[in-house]
Amino acid sequence: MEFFGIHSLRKTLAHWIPPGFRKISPVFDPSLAGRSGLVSESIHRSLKQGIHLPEHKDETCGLPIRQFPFTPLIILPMVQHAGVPSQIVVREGQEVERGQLLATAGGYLSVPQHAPVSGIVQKIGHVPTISGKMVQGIYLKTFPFSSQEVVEGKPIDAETATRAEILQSIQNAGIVGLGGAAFPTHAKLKIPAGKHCDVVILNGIECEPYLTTDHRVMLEQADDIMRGIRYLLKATDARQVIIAIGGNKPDAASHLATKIPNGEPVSIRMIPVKYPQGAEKMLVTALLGYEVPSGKLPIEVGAVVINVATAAEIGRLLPHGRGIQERVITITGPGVKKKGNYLMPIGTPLRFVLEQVGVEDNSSLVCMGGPMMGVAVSNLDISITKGTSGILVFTGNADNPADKIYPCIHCGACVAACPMSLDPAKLGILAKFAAYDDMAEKYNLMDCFECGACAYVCPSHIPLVHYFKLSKNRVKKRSMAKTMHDSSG
Amino acid sequence: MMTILIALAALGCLTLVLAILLIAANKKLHVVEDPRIDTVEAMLPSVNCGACGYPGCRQFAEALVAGKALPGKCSVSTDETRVAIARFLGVALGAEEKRVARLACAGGTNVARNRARYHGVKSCQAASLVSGGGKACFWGCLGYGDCEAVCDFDAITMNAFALPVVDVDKCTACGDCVEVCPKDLFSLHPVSHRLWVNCKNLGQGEAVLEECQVACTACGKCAMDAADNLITMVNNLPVVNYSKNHHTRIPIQRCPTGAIVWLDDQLGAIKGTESKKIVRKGQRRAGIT
Amino acid sequence: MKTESLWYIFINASLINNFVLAYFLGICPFLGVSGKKETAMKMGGAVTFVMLIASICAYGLNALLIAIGAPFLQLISFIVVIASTVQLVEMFIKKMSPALFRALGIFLPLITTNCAILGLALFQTNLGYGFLESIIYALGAGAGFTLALLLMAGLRERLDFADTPSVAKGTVLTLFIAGILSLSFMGFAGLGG
Amino acid sequence: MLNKTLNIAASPHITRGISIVDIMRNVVWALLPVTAFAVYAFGLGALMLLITTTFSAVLTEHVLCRINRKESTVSDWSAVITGLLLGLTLPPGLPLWMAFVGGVISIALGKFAFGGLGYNAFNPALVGRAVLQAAFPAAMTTWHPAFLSDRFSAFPAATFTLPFMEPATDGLTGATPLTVLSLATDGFTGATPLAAFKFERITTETADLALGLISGSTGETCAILIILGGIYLIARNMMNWRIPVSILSTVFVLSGIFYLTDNPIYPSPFFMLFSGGLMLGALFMATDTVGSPITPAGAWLYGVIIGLLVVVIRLWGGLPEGVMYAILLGNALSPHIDNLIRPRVYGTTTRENSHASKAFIRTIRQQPENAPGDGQHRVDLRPDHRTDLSGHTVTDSPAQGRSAGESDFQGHSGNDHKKDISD
Amino acid sequence: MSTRTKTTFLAALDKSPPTNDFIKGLWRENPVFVQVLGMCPVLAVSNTAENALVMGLATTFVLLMSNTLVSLLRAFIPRQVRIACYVLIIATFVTMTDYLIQAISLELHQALGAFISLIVVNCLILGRAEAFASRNTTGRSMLDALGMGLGFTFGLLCLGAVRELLGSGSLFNVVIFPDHFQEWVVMMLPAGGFFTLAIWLLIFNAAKKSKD
Repeated sequence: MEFFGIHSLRKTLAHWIPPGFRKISPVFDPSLAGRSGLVSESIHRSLKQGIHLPEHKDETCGLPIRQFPFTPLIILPMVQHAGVPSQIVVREGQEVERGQLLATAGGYLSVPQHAPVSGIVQKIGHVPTISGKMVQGIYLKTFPFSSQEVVEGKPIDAETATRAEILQSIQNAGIVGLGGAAFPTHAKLKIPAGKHCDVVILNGIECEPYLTTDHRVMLEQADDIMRGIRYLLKATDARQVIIAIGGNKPDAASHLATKIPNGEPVSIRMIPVKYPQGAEKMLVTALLGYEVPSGKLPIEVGAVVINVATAAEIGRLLPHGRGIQERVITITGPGVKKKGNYLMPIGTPLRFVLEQVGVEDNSSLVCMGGPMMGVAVSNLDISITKGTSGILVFTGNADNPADKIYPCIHCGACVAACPMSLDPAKLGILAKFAAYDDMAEKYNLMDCFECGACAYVCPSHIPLVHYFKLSKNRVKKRSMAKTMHDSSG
Repeated sequence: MMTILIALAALGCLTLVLAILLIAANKKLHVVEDPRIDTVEAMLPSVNCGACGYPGCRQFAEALVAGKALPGKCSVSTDETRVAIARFLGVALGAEEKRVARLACAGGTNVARNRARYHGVKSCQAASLVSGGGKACFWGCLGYGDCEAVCDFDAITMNAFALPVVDVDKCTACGDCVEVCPKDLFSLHPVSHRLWVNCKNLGQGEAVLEECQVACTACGKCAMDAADNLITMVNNLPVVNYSKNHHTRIPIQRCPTGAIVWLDDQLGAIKGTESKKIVRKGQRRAGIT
Repeated sequence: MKTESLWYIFINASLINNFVLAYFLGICPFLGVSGKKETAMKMGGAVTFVMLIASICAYGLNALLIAIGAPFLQLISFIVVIASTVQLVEMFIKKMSPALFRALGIFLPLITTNCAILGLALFQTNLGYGFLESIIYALGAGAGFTLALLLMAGLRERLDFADTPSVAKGTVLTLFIAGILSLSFMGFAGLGG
Repeated sequence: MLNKTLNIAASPHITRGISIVDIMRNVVWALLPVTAFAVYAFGLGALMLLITTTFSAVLTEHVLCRINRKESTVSDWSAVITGLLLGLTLPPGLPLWMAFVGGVISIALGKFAFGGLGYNAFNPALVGRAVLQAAFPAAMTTWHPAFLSDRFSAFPAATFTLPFMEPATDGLTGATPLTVLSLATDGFTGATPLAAFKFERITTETADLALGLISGSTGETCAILIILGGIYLIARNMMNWRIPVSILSTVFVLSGIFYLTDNPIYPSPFFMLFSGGLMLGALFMATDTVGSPITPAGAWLYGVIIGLLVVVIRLWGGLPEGVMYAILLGNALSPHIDNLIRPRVYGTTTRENSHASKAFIRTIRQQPENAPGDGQHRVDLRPDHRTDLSGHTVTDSPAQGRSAGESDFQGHSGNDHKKDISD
Repeated sequence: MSTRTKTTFLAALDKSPPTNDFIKGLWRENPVFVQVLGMCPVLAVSNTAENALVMGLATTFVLLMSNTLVSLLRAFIPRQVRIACYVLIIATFVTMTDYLIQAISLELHQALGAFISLIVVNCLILGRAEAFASRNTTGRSMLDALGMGLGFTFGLLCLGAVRELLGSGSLFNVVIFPDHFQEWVVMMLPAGGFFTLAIWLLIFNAAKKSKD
């Protein structure tokens, strides 16, 4: 509820504010487009809320990407992406070559999977995943002395291929968002009817502490990114590309700027460091000045946001018609001995990874992804998937890592931190009393994207994000049950 | 004398005017509602559990009066109440066989291993969102007692090994525990279903026992022993076809782990003669990850 | 009777001598319907409305009773008139807004027996207010009642989710809050005087 | 390590590392200079008073926790703050038994009855003081003078009054029954300068007020030290600066306006600012996070309301001082302020926002044709027309576009992209 | 008599309807502490024990008379206008009581102020008329009225005694505490009424809880 229409007042006032200070300012400056070497600070206000985090990136950001050893046993779950599971097309005992198709897409919102190594299908059965579910999967035994050459496929040329062909080949390559959500990229690039994509945003913010995957990719795979941009422009019919880079990575920005070919509508924007600036919606607002409507995608305001690593992968795989078999992963944290960025075959089990890099004895928590949104793993037999951007190992008192929880003192730190302008304090209290319907209807629970800023700042150590995950889960379950009930009678 | 007359007259006039006004208003503004709804609602247990398929007792009462539902649907009321409502409304009872919630897990802390130490909100729902909870068996009961908390009838209590125990007499089959369990371990069954598969582990072979000593290893002996395809193995678990004659204890006898049991009112779950007897009273050691 | 400005009458009835917090009038609805803001708002509106009607009725009746020389009928006639008026309002609400009727529940008939309404009628007669003053007095009293109810409702809504000790839950806590509110309303003493 | 049982917990796996205990402890630090000055100015009486209130608050908290079979919450320092603040708002010569009663009431009624820390809708210290004020109006408006020569060797006469007995007047205050009556329900402090102004129109020098060379409640006299404590907390980000700033500026501006009317009944804004308990109240009482609104805009409104009430009660009320009442009323209003003022949730489409996004689509399409270069074009907010690439004007109903978008993206809403954050 | 026989005796007594009608108002369904009914006079005139007693007795009288009359007339009162009729009956007796108290002591009448008149709208009286007297025989209704009335008086006295004792150091105008007793002025104020009632309710709740 607005009080006295504060927001409309702000809009009215906007006309009196000197142009340079206006919130609504231009999105893209065509007169500058196409000039390579352009790096500009974002002219829009960066995230108003949000928090500053200790970055811990220095430990790995200077280390080049290294090839990780091949594991003797690959564990490949068929659910590595958001959507329908892949359909296995190999049988137990079959020998496969690296890059060979193992499973086809299970539907539109699904991607195929390719063999990360040359080896033999040892078993098809249940494999554990990070969510705790057991899903259908493949155990692949690596040939120890194979040269691990990748199978070539049918190349796709960005200039001659049609839009549909490019989208199809992106799906065929098994590419999903490498940032974490692992949403199939072809589905993201498919512009819905009635919408138009004006700008493709390459997300190189990487605001999570510890992670330097995207940073290294931008430094080392700039050519792949530029090649990927050409495919992206073709696939979306967009007029321009903005590469958004976090303010703590000026080297990546200047390196990329030198790589922009003449005449390409690509510009680079540096955005001040703040968490969670890298979230899709926050990024769109910072670059374009507009908010993505609640429950909608950025395409609603004419933008598509793609992770830089995903773009690099497109640029690397499509010219060869290959499928994705490996990705860059940052392995770091206080408990890791050999920190670094590694190019790692997908499906490498966590236990093998940690054995290779070595961990401290007092390590207590292993987390996949960043420390703010990553998932703690209960089981070292799960494997690296396409969505894994980092592996963090934390040390600490194993018996009682949780701080004492105090009652909420209404200090408002969470309200100031929430990038979505929710009221986490109220939501937390409601969640404690299981008032899930109130949370969803009156307090916009479903807009929470679990960035963790509220729980990070809470001086009472209330597990807000955990409460919200639980509440969202309950609300979704209930609404699903309700639709089923309604449709049945 | 005069005062009394004045008082009488004044009060009389006043009363008359007001009475006329009220009568007129009563006629004009009257709202009709079937009084039987109130009566029926008063007879219902007013726990608003929703087992009848209506959001609350009031709505159920409305449906009853409107003839859209039968009193037997209310599994919470006693038999007398249901009969009384049926008699009051002059409808059939519409009785159904008593159903109860059954738990398909026997992996208490004494037999099932924890894989990781869970820290956070003490609720199964919450724990299941963090890598599925700390339990080694991905399908097993997490033991934080969401079902105990959600049960309005005190029919569920957590035992010493953090497993819920359903009190068959108190259970009204309202389905709240079915809905709340993140591992979908509860289901509603007629009390006559006594042959029961007490496990949901989809794993196979001895490896399963590493996770839980009473898990089903998918050996298939029960399916072999049962006559007439009463039990089939689906996804490494035996499935009892209750439309066939299931009043037999033969299938449980050779089960090596006691994952398929016979539910007895007095004795609880009875295991077969060949199943391992586990007498550990303490916690099973949390093993390596 | 000293003449008071209308402004003072309003401030006096709503803040300084708040009907609920200083005169203890209308405690039953104050304790009963102050759980939710929306209900409190509706109740406050209903009471203010009835107060207005009661005030007008009482003014007319009082003049009439003095004219016919039967002031001892004051109480009886007041209560009868107010009771009938409230019943009319009740019927009206039941017809027009069943949701509102359900929300106010049992308290609508209780407005009849709400001390605040009869108290208002008696006080304004005792104070010898004229017609306009009576109306302002009624509006002030209604506003004060609504304010007290709303403040209480806001606090109680927040405290619904509190670790209140079980013995202090419900009426006890409401009375404690009422006491503290009553103390804080003492700050208005002497205002406008 | 690979053979150990891992811990699992929900994200985030790192925290800021500040707990409410740290905040509370820092509030106590911030209060220490004021406390020290109070002891310096009023001597042993003030010292005993502060010790008594703090002790009784802490003791009550501990005993009530034990009775309720809960873990004692004394260690979170909040009871110490309550006791200390209560002591600082009481007159220095108050009988100790009354101070003790005040401490008990503060914690039992003001905090524990509501459910303890985090639920105390009213500032507990002020609740205690309000009850004391109403219970013992005479003792609460008997002001012991500051900087007496024997203040470190002798106690005020009233300090050691037997429990439940009337304090003896030591003749220093001249509290005649008449003034007692007129001050019977005094405000937060009724500190002498304010009372003197209210009843005798005597103003006090601002410098004296700021430096605390006056009599008044134990801890409210030295405005400078209070401000210093406040600045410390604000600098450490442990206090909502908006609340004191809005209260003080409201009082200053409002009283300034009235002062300019040149009416002798209106004191100068500086006098208003530095006299009485305003400074202590604005910085340490109104900022109690539990009883104040949670949003920045709400905090502003809350401050303005309190400032307004202070001015109204001081200038037109029957009492010389009203900070306590103003803050208590502000506390009572804060749930409503929280409900009224909620920041607009990101992406919830107010009308302007939906227009804006369409306007954006239009502008970006127009750009190749009429590139403005300097990037300052007026955004046309008309929703009904927009130009497509070929220059035709198309009319587009928002519903069509939306439904088409949804059908293509079944089962994946914007929320499914949540993990993109680590991009 | 052993405690056991005593309790069984009390239990038997409790079960017999007439005694139950009387007893329940005193304790189990006490209008002040359990039902929290008729709070306006409870809070307003309980500042001294004397006021409380008079108010309680006046209310008991009105309650008794109205209950009697209502139960006598219950067959004749039409359902639609029953509330109005009850109010009329109650108002008559209240007016009588008002004049009665005025006749006894003008001072007392002034102390109680409008609250005697406001007995009319005491939820307790109307509530008993509606909930009990309109459904039960005259005898039982009278017993009920007596029980409830005395229970109400007891509650009022509990409050009045505490407030007078602390507020002015006396009880029924008899000075209890020695000279120089510090009076708690707050007890005479409205807030004191709220607090005292809250604390009594708290004690009752705690007693009930410890009994469970």
